[in-house]
Amino acid sequence: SQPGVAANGWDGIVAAAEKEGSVTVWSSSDQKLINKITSAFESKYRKIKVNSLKMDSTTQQTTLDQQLGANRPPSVDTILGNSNYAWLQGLAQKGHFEKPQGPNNAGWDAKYTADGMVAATINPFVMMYNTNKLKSAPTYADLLKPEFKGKIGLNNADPAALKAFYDNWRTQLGEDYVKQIAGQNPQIQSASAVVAQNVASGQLLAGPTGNAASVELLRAQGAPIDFAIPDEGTMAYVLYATAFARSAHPNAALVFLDFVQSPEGQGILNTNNSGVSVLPDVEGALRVPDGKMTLIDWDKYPTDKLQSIDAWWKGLFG
Amino acid sequence: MTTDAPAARLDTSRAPRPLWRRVKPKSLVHLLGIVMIAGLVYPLVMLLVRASGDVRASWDAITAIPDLWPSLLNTVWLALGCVIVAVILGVLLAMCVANLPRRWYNTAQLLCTLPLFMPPIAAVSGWVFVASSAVGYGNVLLRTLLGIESDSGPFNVYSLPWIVFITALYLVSYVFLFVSTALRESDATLELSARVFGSSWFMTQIRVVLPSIRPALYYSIGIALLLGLGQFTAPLLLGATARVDVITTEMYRLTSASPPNYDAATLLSVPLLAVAMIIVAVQRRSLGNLRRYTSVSRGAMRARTPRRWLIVPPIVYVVLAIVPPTASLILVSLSPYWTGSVDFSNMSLRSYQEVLATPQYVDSITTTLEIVLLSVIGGIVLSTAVALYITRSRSFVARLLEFTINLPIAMPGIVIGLGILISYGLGFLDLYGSQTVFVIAYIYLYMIFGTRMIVSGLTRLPDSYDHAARVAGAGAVSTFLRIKLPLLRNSMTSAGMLMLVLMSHEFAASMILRTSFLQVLSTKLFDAFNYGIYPDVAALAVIMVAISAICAVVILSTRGGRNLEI
Amino acid sequence: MSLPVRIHQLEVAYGGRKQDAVVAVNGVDIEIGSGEFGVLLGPSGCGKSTVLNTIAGLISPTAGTITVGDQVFFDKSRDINLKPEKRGLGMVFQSYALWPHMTVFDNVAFPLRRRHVKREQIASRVGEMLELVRCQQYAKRYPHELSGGQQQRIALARTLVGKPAVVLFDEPLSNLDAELRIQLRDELALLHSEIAFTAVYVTHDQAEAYGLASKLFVLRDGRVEQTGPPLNVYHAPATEYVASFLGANSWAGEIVGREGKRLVVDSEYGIIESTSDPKGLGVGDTAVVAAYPDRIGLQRDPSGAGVVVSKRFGGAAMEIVVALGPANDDRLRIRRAADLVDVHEGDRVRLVVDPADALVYAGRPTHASDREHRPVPLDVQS
Amino acid sequence: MSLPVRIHQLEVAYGGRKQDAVVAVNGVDIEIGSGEFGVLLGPSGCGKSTVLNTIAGLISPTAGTITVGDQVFFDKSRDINLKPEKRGLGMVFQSYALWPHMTVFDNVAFPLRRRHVKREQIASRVGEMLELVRCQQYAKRYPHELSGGQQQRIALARTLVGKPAVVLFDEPLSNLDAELRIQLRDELALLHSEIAFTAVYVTHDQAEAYGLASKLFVLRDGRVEQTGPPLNVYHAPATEYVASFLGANSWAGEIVGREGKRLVVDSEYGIIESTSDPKGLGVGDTAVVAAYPDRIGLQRDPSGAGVVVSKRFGGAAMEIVVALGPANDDRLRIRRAADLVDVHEGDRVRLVVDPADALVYAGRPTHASDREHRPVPLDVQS
Ligand SMILES: Nc1ncnc2c1ncn2[C@@H]1O[C@H](COP(=O)(O)OP(=O)(O)OP(=O)(O)O)[C@@H](O)[C@H]1O
Ligand SMILES: Nc1ncnc2c1ncn2[C@@H]1O[C@H](COP(=O)(O)OP(=O)(O)OP(=O)(O)O)[C@@H](O)[C@H]1O
Ligand SMILES: [Mg+2]
Ligand SMILES: [Mg+2]
Repeated sequence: SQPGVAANGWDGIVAAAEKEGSVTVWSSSDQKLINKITSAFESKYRKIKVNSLKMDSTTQQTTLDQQLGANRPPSVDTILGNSNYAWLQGLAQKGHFEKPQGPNNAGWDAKYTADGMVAATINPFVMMYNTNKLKSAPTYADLLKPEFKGKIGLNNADPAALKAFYDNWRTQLGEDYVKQIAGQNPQIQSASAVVAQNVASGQLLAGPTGNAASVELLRAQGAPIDFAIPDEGTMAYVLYATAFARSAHPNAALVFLDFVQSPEGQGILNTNNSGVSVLPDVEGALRVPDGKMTLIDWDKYPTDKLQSIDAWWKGLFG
Repeated sequence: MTTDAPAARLDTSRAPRPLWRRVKPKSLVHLLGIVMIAGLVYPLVMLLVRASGDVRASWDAITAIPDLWPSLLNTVWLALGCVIVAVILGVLLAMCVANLPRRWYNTAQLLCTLPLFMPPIAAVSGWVFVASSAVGYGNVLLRTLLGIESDSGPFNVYSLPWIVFITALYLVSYVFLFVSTALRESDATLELSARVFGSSWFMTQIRVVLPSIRPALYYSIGIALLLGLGQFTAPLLLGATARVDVITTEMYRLTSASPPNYDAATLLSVPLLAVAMIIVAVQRRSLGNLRRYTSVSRGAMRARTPRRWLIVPPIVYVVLAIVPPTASLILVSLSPYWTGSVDFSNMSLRSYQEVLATPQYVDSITTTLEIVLLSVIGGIVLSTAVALYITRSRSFVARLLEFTINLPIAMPGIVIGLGILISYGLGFLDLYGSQTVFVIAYIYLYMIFGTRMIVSGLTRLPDSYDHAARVAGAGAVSTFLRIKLPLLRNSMTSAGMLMLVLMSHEFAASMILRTSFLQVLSTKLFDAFNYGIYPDVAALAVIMVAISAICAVVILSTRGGRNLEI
Repeated sequence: MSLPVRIHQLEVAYGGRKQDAVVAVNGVDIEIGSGEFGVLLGPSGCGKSTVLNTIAGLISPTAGTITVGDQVFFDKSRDINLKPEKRGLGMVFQSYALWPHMTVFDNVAFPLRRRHVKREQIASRVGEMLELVRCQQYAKRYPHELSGGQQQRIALARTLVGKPAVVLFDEPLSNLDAELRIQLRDELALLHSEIAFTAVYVTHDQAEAYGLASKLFVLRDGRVEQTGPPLNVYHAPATEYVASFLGANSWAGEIVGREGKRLVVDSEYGIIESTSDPKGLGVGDTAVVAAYPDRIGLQRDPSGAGVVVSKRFGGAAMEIVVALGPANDDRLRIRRAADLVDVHEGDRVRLVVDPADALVYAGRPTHASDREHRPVPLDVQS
Repeated sequence: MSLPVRIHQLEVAYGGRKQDAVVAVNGVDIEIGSGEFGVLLGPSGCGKSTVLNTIAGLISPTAGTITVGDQVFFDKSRDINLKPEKRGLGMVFQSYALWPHMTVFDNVAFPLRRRHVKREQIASRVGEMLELVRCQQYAKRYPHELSGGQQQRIALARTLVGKPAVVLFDEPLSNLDAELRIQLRDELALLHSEIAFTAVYVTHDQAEAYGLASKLFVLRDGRVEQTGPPLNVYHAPATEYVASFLGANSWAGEIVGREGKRLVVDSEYGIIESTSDPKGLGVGDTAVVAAYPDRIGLQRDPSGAGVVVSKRFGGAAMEIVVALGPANDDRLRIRRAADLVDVHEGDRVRLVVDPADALVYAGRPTHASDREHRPVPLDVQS
């Protein structure tokens, strides 16, 4: 029979989900985090098995585009932690996402669940630094000092969020600043986790495009690394979670999405300073002083804008 | 050879034989040969078809690449750099080994081929841990030993010289193989007579020894150039930071973009294809007069005046190629996180447990083993069939097959990956995303190595073995099963193991063919290197090295380094 | 049991297409009686192995017939071509061709197994065979653990174990060193006298041919040049080619007359009389005189045409070279017991040849140096 | 110009470490006078090439001295070891060792170029040399475009072009076929008589040694077993080893008495008298009798100890094998002209050996079969 969302309310959805028996989740989060939320979900819904796959945002996009382009149903039920707003918007417009409708949706501000794109985590770009080599977090200005030459780690500008970050840098600190940063010969990596490890090892001193979760993970191992929100303030991007409407397990997808919205789910996703939660008072979640964090306004970044940023960035760093 | 025409009766005016009797088994074999050729040519044709499809759009996409011209230039410079370094070192090594005392010869020969068993992706990641400017183990060690006060250097792995160095380091083994085989087969008295006629040792090497193995030199220069042009792993892993892009990484980027632009990628591969063809053609020409260089006797090892100290360069080479990357991978894999300092108290096997508890990693290992095993089996069967065919038949089809089966060597893995993707992957068979397409690609890429080994095994078998069996009453099939197959067993085993090693290392084509769900060890290692935790990366790489090491032991112990002669 | 072998107008061309085909055998007729020991003798490349391989069925001739006993093995005109395994022959190869992956026992048992002989019978017959070639103790060894002579014997055992009526030999002794070659040649002759089989034996070595053959076939460029018992062939070579190949010197001359039954030839080295009387030769014709090295005597004679270029000790006999002038290519090689020679280097000499030993042929001599220009095959190819 | 070669107490061990070293040469003394043609003769592996290579300087001996003319090439005790390129010798290799990447001209010019001879002079001297070996027309060819004999001649030209005082030859003819071998051997002898050089020539072929040597050195296991002109060595082999190696039959006996100058031996094949008188042998001692195949006569005698096992036609002579019993391994090989033989297969015979031809040695005979057990190298390995 044609899969679809059960019509008879939340209990019906849960029952249908249990009948579906499993849910496929793609997540760009750290593997441990994925494992943690998987086991928490599975112990709550014992009849639903989670097939989780770690996959970075770009790959999620490539893979899905291929499948949908070939008119095949998506092989994923729930995306967890994709930051590419524009792309998700496109999918939402084509009706690929179900609206969240679980009991936990009640406490959520509608702007954080618009178009079925649930803000699972808010990630500010943080300044990572090596605590053995630096007494305190460097400011953006510090990065231009000679001792930072070759010792700065940056993410490449492939993800849209980073394009926005660099663009913001340009508007906030000036074109010249970014040029000087490029002149510092930074190490370019594809993932903050990798930059973080290079900072922890001492290969790099600092990374302004850091991600709190990666830092916390290394700290737990005893690595000499910490992070700070720069005084100049920082950009933040949202990692969205969605439930697919035309996948193999649409009901289970909704149940999983609801779990993401639950205080328990939010606790896991944002634990240990790894992200900012939409819900207030989530224990362990990162808290950013007021006014120091700006969510990226995706309306300011249409495709051609992103392309021009990309060309500009590659001219400097590529 | 016998015709298998049935013994006819006296009556020649009988009705014509039924059709199935008239189709001779021979023509069936030729037909299979043609099918095989078609299968080999199909991806290349598809590349050209696709490249010539929407040339305008592709051209625009290519010219839109910001650093295209620097990338092309880089490709040329890197290739030339690799060739120069690899050929000089390879030739020097081969000459050292040739002048060793006889009882050391085999060991030294084996030693110098060991770097071939180092998985490229693991090697490059290993070198990152060795030569990262601030906390690379090698840098830290050197700074401590030399008392350098700086907190970085002297090496910086993310640089053009290091990309050349790492790539060339493993090309040396190839050059060594060709040159040292040629030296061994050349007549030692050529050198000795030059000495007697008044030429010093050094001048003799220059004037007599090297020129007399000119074909092998040309051949290895050609191969090194091709491999250098197609280099992918080091530029991909180090290039972003070193700001060094090459044509293969640009191709990869085109195919991994969203949406992937296969047309542009294929168009970009055309120059590589063309250069490969030119090199092959030039090689064929310069090898034309091979007969001049065939020596009457192979006296080789016997009479050269041995010099023991010449064992030092081979040892230095092997130690350099294997120990630093492997050791640093092991150190990192045992540490909780990567630092330049070694703290034994913190070490544990945690990363290994982690890797083995992560389904995606375990999946990639089992997927690799599955794909590689299937490919090896397919590769051996096909290699044996092709080898038998091209050694037995002098037909045009056989010679054409012999030529086509050699083509994949000339082309970069990424080009072949792309060709396979658009032919078998996205073509009428629509195999993209299946293990089968990997199996096809791996067989396509590495069957030639198996075929060569089996051919050389076959040519070592005199016809008289077969003939004796036939005359003794064994039919053609029985002769094949009881005489030929058992005698080929060793060749087939080592062919299989060699293919196993090469396939399990395959990276470039796999990068093109992989999907999120179907990853092999090398591509998973690449992802881990880019997105993952270094100790886990290191543990995964160590596992990969260990698998290769096991294969190396099997190959090298079955029949010594001769198994590697290609 | 043994069977006669008859080959009629055999032709073999290598290389399928007509233009570049190498005609290796060109109309060969061979008849070897049941139990006879036929030897094909000829220089390298004359087609000996090719003939042998067609008998075995390993090569398909382009024309002719091959019959063994009553069975037609090959007949082009009737489209008959028996597969090798159906011919029931034995064959011994130059390289022995012992299968390296089988023990001596298994090697020898192979032909029996292929004929589905019973287990116990195989054991006993292989045992007997190994005893015959005095190699019982090596049954469990592998070929590479044996000396060349032993390998050769095993190859023989493997061939004879199936009691073939016809056994083919392709230069089976040429890989052995001189001493062993002679020893095994004798053993082979002995075996042939003990076990009945028809032998077709290929060699380029005269001594081997003489020692084994009951019927000799001298081959030249894919044809049979002369047939007969070795003694006859040696003493009456049919052509100058055969005489030269068997080691005779030959030099040019012109027939100047007849004395009774003797032909008188005015040769480069002086007047020679000969009892041989080749057809179609008359006074005034150019001719070749040939004589074996041990059949030429020398007499000092200041007016003699020859000069002793060198006289060297050669073991059992002296080796003397006589030429028309010191630097001339046209040389005679003479080999005589030391006590029969009283000439010295530089002496002018006259040849003394018994008319019965002087062979005369039509035409001009072929010199060794004419034959030398074929390039030597290289053993290494890359 | 030619110079004498003196080798004193030469010792060579292969393989540096003492335990597993192969002592290939073990105290060899060789003296070859200026302009002499010295030949080292011995079976494979006896160390011939090793000696030659030490003279050339390609191998370093472990002890001894090598002197050429007044110049000490090697002296272990004085730590002198001239490099090969400083010795100014010529050398011809078995494999010819022509450099495949150079034309014939360049090959021959190489030694001159290394000695910085002037351009014009090189051209003329190479031309002369090529003329001498009759290969002028091949100057521009590459070695692979020449036949084996031509290659050999070029190798000779290359060696002689530098006018070396001493020329070393390492089995230079063994790769050629029989006919060519004899021809080139003669040419070499001629060249040596025309150009003055001292030759040190290595071979395992007796005929070659006899034909070339003015002084023969028979080697055995790294030692010189006998030295002398070929004739002397042949007629008076110093030991049974030398006699056997030169082709003599040998069989066991016991000394039973003396008759005047003759020794009487009661041998396996009957009573033999001999004029040879080896030292230290007295009545009652076991001894070996040896005689060359052509020096043994046969007389039918029903009470004779020998049986004619086979009698076969062998070209110039009959080949007769005599044994103690039909199946016995202990065989004598006799080679006599057909007219001197009137025995038949199966006859009991008595040996007739001229006392001057009967050689007697202490000890027991070594049989060919004892020597056979060395494994031969296989060309195929699996
Ligand atoms: N497979 C082949 N293809 C083409 N020509 C061949 C082939 N085999 C042999 N020949 C040629 O046929 C001729 C006869 O060859 P064959 O092997 O019968 O000579 P042979 O008398 O046995 O010589 P040898 O004494 O060297 O073994 C030679 O000229 C040879 O070059
Ligand atoms: N490089 C080497 N290492 C070890 N042993 C060697 C070496 N070269 C020769 N020998 C051994 O030394 C001995 C003498 O060898 P050599 O080559 O001098 O013999 P030869 O008389 O020239 O034999 P042939 O007639 O086969 O050329 C042999 O036993 C040989 O095996
Ligand atoms: Mg042959
Ligand atoms: Mg030698």
